[in-house]
Amino acid sequence: MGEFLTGSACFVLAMVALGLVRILRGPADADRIMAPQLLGTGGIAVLLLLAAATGAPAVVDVALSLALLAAFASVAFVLAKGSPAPGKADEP
Amino acid sequence: MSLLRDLFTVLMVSAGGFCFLAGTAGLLRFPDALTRLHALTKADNLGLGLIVLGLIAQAPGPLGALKLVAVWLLAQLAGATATQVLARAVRAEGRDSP
Amino acid sequence: MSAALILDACLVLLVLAVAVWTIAARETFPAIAGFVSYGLLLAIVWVRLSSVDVALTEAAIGGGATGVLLLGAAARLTDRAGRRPAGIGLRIMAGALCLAITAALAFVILTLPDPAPTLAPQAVAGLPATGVGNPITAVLVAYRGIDTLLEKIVLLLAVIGVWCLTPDDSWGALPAPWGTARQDDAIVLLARLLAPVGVVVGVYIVWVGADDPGGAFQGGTILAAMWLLVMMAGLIAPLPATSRRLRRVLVAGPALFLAVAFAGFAMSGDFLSYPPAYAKWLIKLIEAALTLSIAAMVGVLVIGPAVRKR
Amino acid sequence: MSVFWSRAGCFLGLWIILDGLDVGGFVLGCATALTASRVSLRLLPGQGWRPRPIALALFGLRFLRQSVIAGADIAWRALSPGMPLRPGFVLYPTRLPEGHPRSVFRMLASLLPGSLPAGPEAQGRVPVHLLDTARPALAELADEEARFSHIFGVSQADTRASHG
Repeated sequence: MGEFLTGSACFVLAMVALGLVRILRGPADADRIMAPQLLGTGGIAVLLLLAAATGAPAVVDVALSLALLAAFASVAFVLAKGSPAPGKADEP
Repeated sequence: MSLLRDLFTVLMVSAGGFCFLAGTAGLLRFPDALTRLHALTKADNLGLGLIVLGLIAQAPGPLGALKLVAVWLLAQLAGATATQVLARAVRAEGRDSP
Repeated sequence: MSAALILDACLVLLVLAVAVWTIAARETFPAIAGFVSYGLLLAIVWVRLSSVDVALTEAAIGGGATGVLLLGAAARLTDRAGRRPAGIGLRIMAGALCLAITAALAFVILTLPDPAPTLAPQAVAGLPATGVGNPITAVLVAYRGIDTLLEKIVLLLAVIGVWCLTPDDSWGALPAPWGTARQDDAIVLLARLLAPVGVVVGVYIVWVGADDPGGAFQGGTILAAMWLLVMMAGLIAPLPATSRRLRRVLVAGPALFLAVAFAGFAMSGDFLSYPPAYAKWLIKLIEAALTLSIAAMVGVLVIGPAVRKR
Repeated sequence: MSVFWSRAGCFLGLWIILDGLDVGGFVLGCATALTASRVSLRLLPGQGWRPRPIALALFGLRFLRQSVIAGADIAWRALSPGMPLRPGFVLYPTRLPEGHPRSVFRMLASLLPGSLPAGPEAQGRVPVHLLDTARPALAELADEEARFSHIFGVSQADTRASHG
């Protein structure tokens, strides 16, 4: 069972890697802001599979932290794209 | 009983892996950022759900299984929020740039 | 064993590829997207290296604070410094320096004896005296407590450094790192629902750190991320540098740590030595106070100083 | 007050799921649950929503089914050689009151098959991005909205009337 679960983790990681290549290539930033979302979902899946494969329950806590913060990076990216930069009023 | 349980895990985790495959295929093939966003969030969310379902059968106890469900629920909430926020940002950028 | 080997190979290739891509990216925003991805991948790498404590730190920091911190820095940089590219001489110097550091690190790692020298058996052997079950927490708060204490004081100095960047006429003003003009109600709903859940998860990560992977830094960073999320949603205002409450929380952890360290003279005859009977509870008390201080420190560092008023 | 205690109970449940049933941890768990409940009540005051438990469970099941359909729908479109896509926007006139009900519904709608609320709404019309404009998306969304408002006890008002 452990071998199968590790293999599945490997497969999901490979899929995430392919998707990440597409997303980071852009060309617009609209694609790149999806990177944290892709890695969030995929990373949680990989970590849960690894936790079950190696029987390490503490790894589930890593997945839990990642799930809790999964939307945080997306929100930060969107706010940074959408809002005017601080101090912009300084410039003449 | 153990065999049946393992079979269930293999089936569900494989189905989850297939969803990640489909999501990546969508990311690579779909024509614009908004359609790619559909592929990313919906297929990967289902993939994670199926993998969690498969792993619940291997969980050490009821609390371990519920913890997996908690992780999945948090990921769903994050996915549902990020999708909308990203969609809005993608549209805003599309309008700004010629 | 083979599946694990393939997984590790994939992971190494992916991490290297994303690292190179991040360095090669010419613009700030793609580079930050690459760096955040890199951080999330590192969490998986640490799990594969059986360092779950570090993986938790990486997930909490990389998933939370890093992105916001870098985006804020990028926004300030483009404003202040303009978009003037660095000269060729500076680039060659920076490249040479990076190369030298990489070569030195590689040399050290490749010349390590096999097996590498380790203090792990001693660390585990001393655990009963501390009363905690996680050797990493024991190292951080007991064996090498002085390092952790000084590290927190360095963080405090960093906070003071950030505050020093406030323009004179804005001292006491609210930092406003995010535009509040256009609020997305999806972000607001997320903050309302997620923040209380994050409080439970953050405290749990600290609590579980006594015996399993986790601890004050990881939990504190999660709490900081929740504080930042609620501020990003515009539900609460950031605290100004003059806020007494904020300052008290910032100082609480290091101050308690220092007080216990000096009390060590009276209780067991040395600086930073815990009497064995109370060691476990003293360590937990210090961790609790440190958690709040770390959450406040990370939050303040990410928000940055107040900018000039219009 | 009862809202406070029911939320604290939920957070204590989450603590037990995370930490297990351990005596020392339970005390801290109670304190944490009370703190989390206070934070929650400050961020999201009780709205007087009275979801019906059984209906809520059924809605959850239906929601699960929808998210399976949504994923399968994407998988089919992404993997079929012809890639059947007819992307486009529709404006969906929601009848839910502004504020939380509308936000929560939009969040659920973002997980429905083929549709994705995108962009700021204007006069109660939510722009929804569709993968396939040939689907009767407006009717499907209206159907979901009716179920949603029934289960959460939110009245669907005519938005034009409520503005007036």
